[in-house]
Amino acid sequence: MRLELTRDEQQFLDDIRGFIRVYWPQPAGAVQAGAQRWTRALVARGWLVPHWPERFGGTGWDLVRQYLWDRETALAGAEVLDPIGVDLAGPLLCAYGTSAQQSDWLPAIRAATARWCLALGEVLGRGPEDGEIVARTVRGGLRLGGVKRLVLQAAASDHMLCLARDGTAAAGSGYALVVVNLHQPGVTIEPVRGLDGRHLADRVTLEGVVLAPQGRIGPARGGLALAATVVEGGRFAFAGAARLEVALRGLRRLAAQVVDGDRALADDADFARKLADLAQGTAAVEALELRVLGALQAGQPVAALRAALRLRTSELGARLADLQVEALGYYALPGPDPVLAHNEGTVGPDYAFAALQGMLAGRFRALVEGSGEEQKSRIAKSVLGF
Amino acid sequence: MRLELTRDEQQFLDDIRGFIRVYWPQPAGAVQAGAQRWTRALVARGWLVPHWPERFGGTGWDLVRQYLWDRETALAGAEVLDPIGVDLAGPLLCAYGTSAQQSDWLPAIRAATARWCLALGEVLGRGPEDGEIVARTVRGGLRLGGVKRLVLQAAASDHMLCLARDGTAAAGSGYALVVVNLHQPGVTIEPVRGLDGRHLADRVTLEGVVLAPQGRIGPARGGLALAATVVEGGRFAFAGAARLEVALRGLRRLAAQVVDGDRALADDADFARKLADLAQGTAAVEALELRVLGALQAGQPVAALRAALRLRTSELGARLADLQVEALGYYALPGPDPVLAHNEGTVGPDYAFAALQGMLAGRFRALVEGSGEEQKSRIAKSVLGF
Amino acid sequence: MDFSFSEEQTLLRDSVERFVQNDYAFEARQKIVRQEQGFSSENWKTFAELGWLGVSFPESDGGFGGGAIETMLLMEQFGRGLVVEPYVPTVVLAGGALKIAGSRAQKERWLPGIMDGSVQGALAYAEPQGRFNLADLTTTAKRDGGSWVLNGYKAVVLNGPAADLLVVSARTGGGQRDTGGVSLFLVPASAAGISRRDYPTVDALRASEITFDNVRLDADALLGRQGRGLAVLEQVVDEGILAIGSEAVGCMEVLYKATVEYCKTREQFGQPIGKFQVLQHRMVDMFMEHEQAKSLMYMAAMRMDEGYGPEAQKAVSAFKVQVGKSGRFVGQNAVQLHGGMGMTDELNIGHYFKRLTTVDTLFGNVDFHLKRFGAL
Amino acid sequence: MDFSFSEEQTLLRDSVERFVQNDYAFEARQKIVRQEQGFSSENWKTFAELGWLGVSFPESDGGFGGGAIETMLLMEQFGRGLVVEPYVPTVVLAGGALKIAGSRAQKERWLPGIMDGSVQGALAYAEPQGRFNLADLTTTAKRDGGSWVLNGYKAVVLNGPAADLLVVSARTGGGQRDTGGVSLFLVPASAAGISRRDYPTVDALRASEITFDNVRLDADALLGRQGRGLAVLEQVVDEGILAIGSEAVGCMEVLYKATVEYCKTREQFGQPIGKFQVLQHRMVDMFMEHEQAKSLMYMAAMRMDEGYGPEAQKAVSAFKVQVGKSGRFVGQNAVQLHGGMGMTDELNIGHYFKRLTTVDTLFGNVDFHLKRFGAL
Repeated sequence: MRLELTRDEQQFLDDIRGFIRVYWPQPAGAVQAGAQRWTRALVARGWLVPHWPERFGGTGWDLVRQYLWDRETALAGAEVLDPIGVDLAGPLLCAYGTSAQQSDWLPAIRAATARWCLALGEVLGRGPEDGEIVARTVRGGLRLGGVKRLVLQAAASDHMLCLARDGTAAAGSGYALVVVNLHQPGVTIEPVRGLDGRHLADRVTLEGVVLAPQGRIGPARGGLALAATVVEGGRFAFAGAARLEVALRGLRRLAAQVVDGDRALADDADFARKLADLAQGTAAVEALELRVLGALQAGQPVAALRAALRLRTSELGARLADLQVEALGYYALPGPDPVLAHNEGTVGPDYAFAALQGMLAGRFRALVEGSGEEQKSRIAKSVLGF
Repeated sequence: MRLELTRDEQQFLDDIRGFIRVYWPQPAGAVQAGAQRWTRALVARGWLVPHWPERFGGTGWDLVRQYLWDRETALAGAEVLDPIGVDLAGPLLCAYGTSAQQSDWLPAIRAATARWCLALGEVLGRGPEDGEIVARTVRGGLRLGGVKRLVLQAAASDHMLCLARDGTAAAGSGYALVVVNLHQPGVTIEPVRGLDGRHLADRVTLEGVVLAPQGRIGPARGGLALAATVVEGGRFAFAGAARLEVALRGLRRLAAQVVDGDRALADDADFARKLADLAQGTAAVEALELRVLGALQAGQPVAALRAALRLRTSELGARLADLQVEALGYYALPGPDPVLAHNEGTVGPDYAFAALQGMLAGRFRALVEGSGEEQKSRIAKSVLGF
Repeated sequence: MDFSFSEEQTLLRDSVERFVQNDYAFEARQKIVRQEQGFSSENWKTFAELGWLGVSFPESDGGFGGGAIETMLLMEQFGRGLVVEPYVPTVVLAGGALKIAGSRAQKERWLPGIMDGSVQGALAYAEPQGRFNLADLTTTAKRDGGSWVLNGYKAVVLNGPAADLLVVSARTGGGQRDTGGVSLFLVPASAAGISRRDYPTVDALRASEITFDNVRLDADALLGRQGRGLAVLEQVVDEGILAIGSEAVGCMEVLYKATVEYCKTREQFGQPIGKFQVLQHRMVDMFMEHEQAKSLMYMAAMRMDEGYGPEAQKAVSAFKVQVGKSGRFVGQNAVQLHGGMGMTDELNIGHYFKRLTTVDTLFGNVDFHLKRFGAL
Repeated sequence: MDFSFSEEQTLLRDSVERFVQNDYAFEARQKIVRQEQGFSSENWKTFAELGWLGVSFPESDGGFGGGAIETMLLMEQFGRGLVVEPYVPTVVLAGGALKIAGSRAQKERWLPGIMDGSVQGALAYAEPQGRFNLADLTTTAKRDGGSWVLNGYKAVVLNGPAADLLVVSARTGGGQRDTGGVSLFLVPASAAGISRRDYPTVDALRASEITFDNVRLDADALLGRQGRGLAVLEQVVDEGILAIGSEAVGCMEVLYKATVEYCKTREQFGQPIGKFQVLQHRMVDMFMEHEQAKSLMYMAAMRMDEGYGPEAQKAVSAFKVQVGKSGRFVGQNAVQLHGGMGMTDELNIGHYFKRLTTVDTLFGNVDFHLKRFGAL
């Protein structure tokens, strides 16, 4: 048992740090612009899909290198344009797609020329407000209808991976995992505004949409299990601790800037304790991630550890975001301004409004990733044997 | 809406305070000795069972006076010898007993010449480790057999109020509420030691015990509901907030005594926050008690408020006890000494060992009073309508 | 000891409840907040006509002689409807300051307008460097002959855009955080030297950043005694806490009940999601949080009506701590149990959640009031 | 980076696990703790024979060259069995101090005895006024010609009754809480002027209050450099934390698994109590707490083996915070889910709970280590 890197691992780390420094410079501008440049650089270097099987374009890195890559890119805050395609749809197609599906879709993901979105609320314990797509056989082909009320990034995507329920099956059964081309007739995409008044996600409505012959992945009624595999058993990204560390660094900076009488908020005993508590929690997440790495190295099962990690990470993320808002005091109040026409920008220190947005975005992400209850029920079953 | 007392209420308060000062002097000695003196004084004054119907010996005090009485006696830490008889068995017999049962048992409770214990774990969501009494019809009479593993004060009691399940009924049904004379053949009472190594409760074993003809209260198979009434719907004692206040005062004293470097532990920011947090919680409990009082005055239902109160009170009590232990630091470690023959007394400051005992006793009481889960399930059903 | 409401109190509560139910549907409210002004002048007229704007002023000042309990009852109902009309800034804060410390002349000048709905008010007390400390002031007022000259900056002044009257805290002496040397001033919003930056808040109210640049005031602008303004300010703020805390209690009631309703009716895989025991218990926790906050609300209101002092302050801080904790718990769980839709602009749930978040901050958050409670 | 155990490490863990399973049933353990001595000399001999007493000492000192990972593996298994034999005081603390700071002569005098089981040790470091601050000392050692004279009082010295060798912290200079001026001494328990008050602890170990009254020591009793003892003491205590923390991780594993087993088998009103979803989720929480503590245990052990410094200290404090929190959660819930019987002396559950409670206190509780973690 040792944490030290071998000389080769250290060399690899130096290499990727150099690469990141060049293509995702620290004081990056708008994330979206940065993501484009970054994604192009990854495509050019052949590093967009390092974790895919080598025959589909993966790099063949071992687990330690994948860990280092995930962690360093997360620490830098680097984001690819299409994480769904790269991390979820791609590996799914590699594993379960037909060779026709693989050659149809994988090259475009690898080249970053097509983007994917996801609507698998059914496996995440999301409420019925999520909506449902129903499939009916019409003149020999499948027609899809229904609505998905909250799909992240749908407006920017070309394909949507979702579950379609066989209209003749009982409620809660008969799901197929399908890929819907979002550019075809019958697809309507409307923006949904979030609590901060800004674009949160999209409502995707399908009316009589034709499912392409190779549009289904896996067996006709095995969609739910397969989708669960995507969500639960997909590649593990060692990014949770790094993201928390980045957020914590931001919170520390904020608390050092906020004046509280004759000192900074960071020096208030209560606030300092909360910061230390979050830092300790983040250390636990990092330690759990290394356990996962160790288990993967040893070929041991990781489902339970992953579930624990996910729960803790989203819990801590939510608390971190809440603390950002708390730190702001009165300057958490100024909101976005779609109303007062004569105003420009937001009010208060420039870090202020971003905090509430971050808090809301964090909560939403946690909701989209599935409820803690659902995950606990799953652990109770799979790990504790209830 | 007003908190101020009327002149009459103020006069009453002065009277009972005077009475308490005389018969439960503040620097009381051993509680057991104090309880005897106190109980005798109450019998003499006619105040042992103030909340009973007047025809059975109650005082006829209105709700405000009952509130003041409960609160003041709890603040003084005054304890009667037989709280089960006075607060649970007595009111139960007044309401549901036959006149034979009433004249058999009530006078002795009122005169403090007989004592009662209770084993109604079945209605409290207690685990199966609690044991069960089963009734069988033998030669026309009922014979009781079985064990109750944890009965508080059984060894000091004359009667035990418990549920007996009809041996021919299905598991979990057919319960009768019965009174068992503990001085008859077939009753075995053995002490159970607690985690602190001291007497915690008793194991009561019944073998072929004859149930007296008037030993059953209420209908033959209605025991479970009736027992639930005793536990849930019995008289509400306005003592929770006062008890927490007393414990909090003790904790504050302790924290002021414990040295932590160049100051008292009470001045440590973390500990001060915990103290303030508990005090705030105690204020909420007091406020809830006044809501109950108000609802009773107005003849409104109080079950939900009572359940909320009970949950909060036992939660806070447990945290208070934990903090006592935490405050002690290393002096939480010295234990009771049944082993080292040459020792006398316990080690460390005299407040030390009492704290761990208090912590354990508090947790045990909370367990005996029923799990939080059970109570929440009950609120979900009765209040939220699930 | 008596915990029943008087007949007048019950009538007041019922009339506000009716208004909220009949005239303040969520859609109507959303239409109001999307207008530039951010509240409905028509509703404000209704409030005046129904006597609500005068309910907490003594009869000697032309009011109805109510107190903290009346404010509490009214605000709790306002909370259920997420009412955005600026009752707290105008009546509770600006009006409250006048009620407590105003001279006869000052009251006669301003209170009738507040009560008939023609005057809007605001309390300008917070400064960026002060966090929640009411005494931490860099705004100054200096005597210059027969008048006062005001200089400084006030942050997040609620109802700043609409206010005709600003009640402003400023230093007339002492160091930046001294308890002495604080004075209050009645400042007409139209005075020369005032500049405002207006904006909506996250919970759809309106607020302003206000700069005072050599604002010249008459001698009678001083409210209460010179240098003794902090005590008045504290009392006004405690009345404000009772008001917004009661509003939060109303919000929590709506949220926990709506969540219960939602979980009973919505199905997932063929069974109502409320069948799950963990969710039921979570809702029991929400119910209990609401009950605790409500109980401490009654306590605080009764203590405030008994007379302002340490007991009342302590009760108010205990209440504010509970509102912060319970509000966060109830709000977060309501949103969570409603799934992703709870985070959208379309559903009312998220809007209650946002209001509970800002109420936690206003006038000092949980940490601040827990410390104050512990020190009292 | 590599997270696999070596073959030797796996063998060590397996042999301790076998011992605990085969020779350390709860009843056997309870018999041991009811004896005056409070641990089994026979078991201790077994530990020596199996090499466990020497596992963490360098080969140059006659040990097996193991480190923090070996101690961790061994203690985790000891925790599963609630082993009471004084491994931590003798090997980890007294032995550890010698290993870190002992001269060749000092090591030669004491280590062989510790490793062959003939010498018992204890670390006398805590004082009543110091709470968890290792530097807060009123015990003094003064030079007197060629010897040292020790005066003072040490609280709750674990294994005090059996110890042959006491490692004692004392001031040789500086003020009561200065970081400089602390020295460590090797004190034979038989030295004149030592008086002990022995007692059992709540978790059935043995401890002593020890008074040093003009205890005269040879010059070579000084362990390490004069006035620089605090750094050694900190390191020894951090090794102690890793040891008792690992023990706690073992305790938690037993508790969460026993609770799951109990809830699966025991029925209430005809169905296993484990059917209730809230209880299942509670047990998932227990499982997660155990996993977090275990993960931080590995981190701390690896950091300690990398070399002692701020990184290791930080990892140890993060681990201790987790052990405190997780231990409390797992212990309390195990007791609660076992019903009243969890609170009796008869069932093993409550004894694990008590041990977790004392582990939280030993060497500094959650608050203490959270502050240390935040400051590092």
